[in-house]
Amino acid sequence: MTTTKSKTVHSPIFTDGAEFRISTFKLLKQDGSLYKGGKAPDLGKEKALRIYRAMVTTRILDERMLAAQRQGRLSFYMQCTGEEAAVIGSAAALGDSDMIMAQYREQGALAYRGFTIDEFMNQLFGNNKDYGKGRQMPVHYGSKKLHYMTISSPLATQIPQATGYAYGQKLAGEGHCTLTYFGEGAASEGDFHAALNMAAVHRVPVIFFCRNNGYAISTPASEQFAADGIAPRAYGYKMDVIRVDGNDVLAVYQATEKARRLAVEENRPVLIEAMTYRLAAHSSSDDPSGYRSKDEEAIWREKDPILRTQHWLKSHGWWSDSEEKELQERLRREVLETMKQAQKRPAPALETLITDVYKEVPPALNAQFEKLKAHIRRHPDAYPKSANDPAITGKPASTQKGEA
Amino acid sequence: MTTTKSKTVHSPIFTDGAEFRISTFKLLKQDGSLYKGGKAPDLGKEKALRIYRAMVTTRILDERMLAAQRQGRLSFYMQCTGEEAAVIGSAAALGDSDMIMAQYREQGALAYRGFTIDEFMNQLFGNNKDYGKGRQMPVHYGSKKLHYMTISSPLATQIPQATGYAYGQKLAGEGHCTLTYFGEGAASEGDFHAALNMAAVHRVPVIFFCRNNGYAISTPASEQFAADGIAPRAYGYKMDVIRVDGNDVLAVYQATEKARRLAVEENRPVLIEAMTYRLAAHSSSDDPSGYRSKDEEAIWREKDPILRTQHWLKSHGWWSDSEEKELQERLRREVLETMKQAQKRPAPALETLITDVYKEVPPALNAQFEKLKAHIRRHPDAYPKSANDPAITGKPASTQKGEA
Amino acid sequence: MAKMNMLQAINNALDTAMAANERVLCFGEDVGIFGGVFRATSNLQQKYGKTRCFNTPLVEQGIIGFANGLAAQGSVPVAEIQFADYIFPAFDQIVNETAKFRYRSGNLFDVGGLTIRAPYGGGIAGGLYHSQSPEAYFAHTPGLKVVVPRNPHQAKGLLLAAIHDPDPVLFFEPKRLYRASVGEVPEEAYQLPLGEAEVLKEGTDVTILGWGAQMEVIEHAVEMAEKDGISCEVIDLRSILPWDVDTVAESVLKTGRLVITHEAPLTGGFAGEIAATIQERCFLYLESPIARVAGMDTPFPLVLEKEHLPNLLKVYEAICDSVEF
Amino acid sequence: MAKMNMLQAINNALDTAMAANERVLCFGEDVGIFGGVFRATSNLQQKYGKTRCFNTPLVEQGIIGFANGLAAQGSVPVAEIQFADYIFPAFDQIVNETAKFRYRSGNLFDVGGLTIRAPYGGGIAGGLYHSQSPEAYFAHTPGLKVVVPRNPHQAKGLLLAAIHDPDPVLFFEPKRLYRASVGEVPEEAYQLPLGEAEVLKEGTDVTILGWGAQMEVIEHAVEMAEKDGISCEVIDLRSILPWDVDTVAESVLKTGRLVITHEAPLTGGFAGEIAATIQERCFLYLESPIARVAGMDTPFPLVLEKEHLPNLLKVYEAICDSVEF
Ligand SMILES: Cc1ncc(C[n+]2csc(CCOP(=O)(O)OP(=O)(O)O)c2C)c(N)n1
Ligand SMILES: Cc1ncc(C[n+]2csc(CCOP(=O)(O)OP(=O)(O)O)c2C)c(N)n1
Ligand SMILES: [Mg+2]
Ligand SMILES: [Mg+2]
Repeated sequence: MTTTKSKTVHSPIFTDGAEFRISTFKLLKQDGSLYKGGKAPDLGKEKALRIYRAMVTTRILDERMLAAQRQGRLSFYMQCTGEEAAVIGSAAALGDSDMIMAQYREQGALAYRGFTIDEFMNQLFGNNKDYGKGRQMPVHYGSKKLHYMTISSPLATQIPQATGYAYGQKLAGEGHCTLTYFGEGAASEGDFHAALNMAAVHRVPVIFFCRNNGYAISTPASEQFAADGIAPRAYGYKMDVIRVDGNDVLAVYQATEKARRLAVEENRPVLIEAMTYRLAAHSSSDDPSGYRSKDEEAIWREKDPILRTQHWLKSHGWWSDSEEKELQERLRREVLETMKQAQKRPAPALETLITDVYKEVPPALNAQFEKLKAHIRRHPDAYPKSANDPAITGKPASTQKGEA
Repeated sequence: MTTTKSKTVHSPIFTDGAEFRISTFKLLKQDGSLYKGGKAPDLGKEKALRIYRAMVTTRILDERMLAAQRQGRLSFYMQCTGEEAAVIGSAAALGDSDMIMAQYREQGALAYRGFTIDEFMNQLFGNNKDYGKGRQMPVHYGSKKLHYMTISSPLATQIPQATGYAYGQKLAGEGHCTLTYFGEGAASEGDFHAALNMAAVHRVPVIFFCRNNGYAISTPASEQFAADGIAPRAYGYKMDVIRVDGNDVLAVYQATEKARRLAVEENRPVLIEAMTYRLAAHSSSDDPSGYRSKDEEAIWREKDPILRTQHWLKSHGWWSDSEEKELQERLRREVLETMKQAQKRPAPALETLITDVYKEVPPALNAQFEKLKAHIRRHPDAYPKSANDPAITGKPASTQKGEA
Repeated sequence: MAKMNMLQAINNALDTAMAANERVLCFGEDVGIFGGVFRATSNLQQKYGKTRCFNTPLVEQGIIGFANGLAAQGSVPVAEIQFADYIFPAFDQIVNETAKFRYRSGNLFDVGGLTIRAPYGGGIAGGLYHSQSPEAYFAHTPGLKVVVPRNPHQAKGLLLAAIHDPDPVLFFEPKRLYRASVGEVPEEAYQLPLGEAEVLKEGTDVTILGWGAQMEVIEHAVEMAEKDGISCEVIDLRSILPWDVDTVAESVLKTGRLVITHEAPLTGGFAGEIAATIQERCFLYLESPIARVAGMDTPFPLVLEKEHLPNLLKVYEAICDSVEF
Repeated sequence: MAKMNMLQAINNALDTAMAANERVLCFGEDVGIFGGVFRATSNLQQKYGKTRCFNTPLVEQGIIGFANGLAAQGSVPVAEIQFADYIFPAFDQIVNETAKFRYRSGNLFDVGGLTIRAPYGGGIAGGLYHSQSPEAYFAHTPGLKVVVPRNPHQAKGLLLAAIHDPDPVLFFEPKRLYRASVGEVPEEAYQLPLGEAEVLKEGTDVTILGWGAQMEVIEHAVEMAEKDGISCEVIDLRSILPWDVDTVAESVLKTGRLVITHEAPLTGGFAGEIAATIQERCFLYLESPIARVAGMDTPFPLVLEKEHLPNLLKVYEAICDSVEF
């Protein structure tokens, strides 16, 4: 049975929705002033500075770690550069116990929640203090205590997972929601469709946050979809949607705050499309000169979200050049020093090869491990990372663990 | 880079597209008269009767074969009942060489193209004249000469395939397009999203024809999606869409004819949503009384698409009660007689177990077959279908093959 | 104890689990008010409400993605895939996500609460897409557990164990036996161990190994073989992953011969893994080559499915060949 | 002849195929103007235009669904999956559709023109999701062909054969060797046979079997073993499905010993199938258990990937153990 109560017409008229262009919500101009008619969210100085510091931390971390990658200290890196307002503005509008399920370019959200430089570094270097035990490539962070789901590389898989997670939160009834980040490229995956449709049908408190940064590696948005961005897809699911200037931290914050209310108070899932730009290369393995122009990049460099936020803070008298300088220097120092320490830490214990596949190591895997250990003992020189592992030498391990 | 040229707003307004309700295109009232302002497509008597005969053929085939299933002659059956106008009206608007990629409930399109009762029967009974060589369940028809892709059970897989097929047609430049049928349930699959998005991006001559018949087995459309049907999804891909009364053969025909022009002449993919109702059970294995009311069914039985078409034909003087009676009787007879013959035909040759897995049978599979044959020779009584197969007895096969 | 068929036993297990723990949820295509196309979830929505037992939209990748998220959140989802043949759209969510969730996060997060149920197997005139036995596709995936019950008693005990297990479990149900297999099933909760094979019958000449619906085939084949004076040891593997190497190896060390049978096509089927492992463990004790009796290396046929399937005569002949080698 | 690395050889094969037949199309994520993240499709869009070489949206199930349709229509699609780890969203389209297209239609329709290319394998610090070797997942699927080249010359000849082959072919490229493996490659078109293993080196004591990047590991391990006086026969399987049982069996009948190695996890890996088949074919000739040297039964690690991988020392030890058994 069809429930549609649609109007009847008697001539065959096709529509493609072009007339229903979705507007972009903006509050902040590049010079830090508000658009006429715009009303800034009531952030307060403390929160505004928490946001800003997270933005700068992210930028500096990214700069330094890309440099470290170029120096060969790190195998791989991905920058958030240009998208700090989208990521941090949205994370800031959540409750700190709401779940975040991110794609990979959202280290800003973690920085906002208080992931320390040390915690970042341990993951990046996959050392024995990495919560992920050195198993995933750099930038695959996760933190249980910060309610930040460990990143997984396959794109879009986290989107239906976010729907499921939020369904569980709804049943738990503690007023939490889930926000999932994804790129406009990942939104082409089948999992995206599944996630939004299921969320709408089951009225789940989830926020789908699309970072439309114009590219999926080399593929421009124009070869990713024919429509006006991702936002109009929400109509197909009868889902609330808003498009927002992703370089405008105030607009992002306010949109997300309101979305969170719809999600938590009314169990209405929401789609947010943040229009932004990936200023850096896709990753340290990528060279954008093969697929886009310097001119285009320059246009977007003019829209730097951090500068825009800074101007706004200054207009309130909440920030000064000297504070900026101090912050940047402190962060640069901290990053460098922390990096040195993290790099020195040993690799995770050999045993981490076989743990966590299952809750308990199954017998056959244990047997494989015994064989491996005997092998390494016969060829210690061939395995510099593990020849001195307690499992090989029999000497006790020096366990160093934090709360993840 | 984002290409959106969307309007700017300065307050956070969420929309869910509810205001953009998509109208339903109708031409024909149940009594066979036209709605005011509606203009019937210029079908001509011959084509109108070709359509109508296909509708009646489908209905009678369905009735008889369900009965045959109930009598235990057939393992399984699926009826098109109630959806004949949607399926046949659309097929009739295509060129006969356009490709059709159907779901499974579209035998009407095949009947329209001239698939004979004998051809239907051979598939249903999986005998040695079945083009599909007795490998698939009943109703998994296919015909190369009629440009009707063999049905495959996994839902929605044919939708991106239709996009690809149509891309090939576009390159071939012979003015053909592809039409793919699917249910509103199948439209939840990830493959649907992939197919429509790719078609819009690559400007492919494909028509996505959704039979929204209100149910996916027991699942009502209201638990399948929250939106107003499938149609609004087109906006998410910037694709032309039309919603049509699926029980109105004229509206379906005209919408599809126009869609075909958009597809073939302008390389614009189109989505058609036909609002209809599955009057029968999902399949012979299903009992709808567990999930829907007789009252609801009765409402839709009033909207019978065949009667509606018949009234229209009669209003033109193109059809009479005696012709109706004659047609029905002839078809009933033909179905019964053809069924008897088809049922008598032997199973496909034993060799069909191993052919067509690859173009040539690989050595290991051949060895498996040799082993099987020896085994059957040792136990002929246990394999009544193949004990007398030429591959077992060594006597020559009587090959009977038509052009598929 | 009550007489139940396999569907009733499964339904009873789900009911038991949902009654005991309100975090247990059952969902999938048509599992709500209708109770599933096979009726395995009958009455659960009526009993536990629409939030705990519900229809999903028709999208397997979404069902498992959703279930992964729920499990990560701490719920205990039991997701149904309508037919095992339709599990493949969810392959990425299962193989790249479910299986690797705990490992990749260093045990910060896991989806151990997840159970995926799906009817599998042939013999019901289902053709290509209602007959497949996909266990081997998953058995190559560390992080998953794969379980197949052979009768109602096993089904309830193993399903309850799967639901309680701290790792994600794929539970493949032999749909041919759904109504055909009937037996005594305790009405209270009980669990049977995962990862342990069961020796159903002791014997000395040859070991016959299988799982699920194939155990019935084995039973009849062994009856024939025993009439010929062949003493058969019969093992139900039950857990395909991780599998119980020790029990199988111990048996083969005794009998010196092994016949393995499954419905899935021979090449790449799980019998290959077992044969490879056992020939290594029992090399000096093997008196004949390890035999595999499996589906042919083709898609699943319809009309000739009898010819395709590893039926009792084929298993019987393999037993004889093994002993006479 | 020209010196090419493996990427250049693959690019050259695609160029050759596109030049010869205008129905050959190359597409996938980032394969257009950018030439693919590894640059395997460099310059093809520039040379053959956007209709024949293009970016697709980011959706693997769509890429293969689209490719299946194109192939059914008579085109010759060569679809790229950016990493083999990301082939799983397309698993249903490959296993239920590509593989069964010809069979289910009784040969009315087929997707024989289809080739799917994907870089596979570890050793590049890629962790869980840029290192997998999924060949065994597909080798359980009748209807597919699965091919893995070991060097540039093989890559070009096998890829051209795959493109021309009347059946759908999965072509897994050892990405670790993309730039590392360099060799002489004929500039003209040529094909190497699918379904045929190649004996790279004759020997009498033990047969060593592998494919793809593992052939390089074998080469070095065999060098060590030969220094110990062990005479090794080395076989590159090349086609995983259908695989060349005869060549392998013939070799093992001679040497009496077999060591198989692959990067994928041991359990359910394709070595199991080979071991199971060969122990049956060569039972009375085997002088030691067939050994498998494979990845551990875990997801692919990062920092400890060296420990995880079946490297030359592990292969070498397995050779010694086999001979000393
Ligand atoms: C399933 C899958 N396919 C392909 C990839 C390879 N890949 C990694 S990132 C990426 C582009 C993603 O673009 P987008 O979603 O727009 O995010 P952005 O990088 O722009 O932040 C691709 C193709 C992957 N990780 N997973
Ligand atoms: C991938 C997949 N999942 C599940 C099924 C089982 N199944 C067969 S038909 C059907 C319902 C389809 O409903 P809809 O698409 O609305 O088509 P209708 O039957 O109403 O014509 C389901 C769930 C299937 N065939 N394929
Ligand atoms: Mg992007
Ligand atoms: Mg329907």
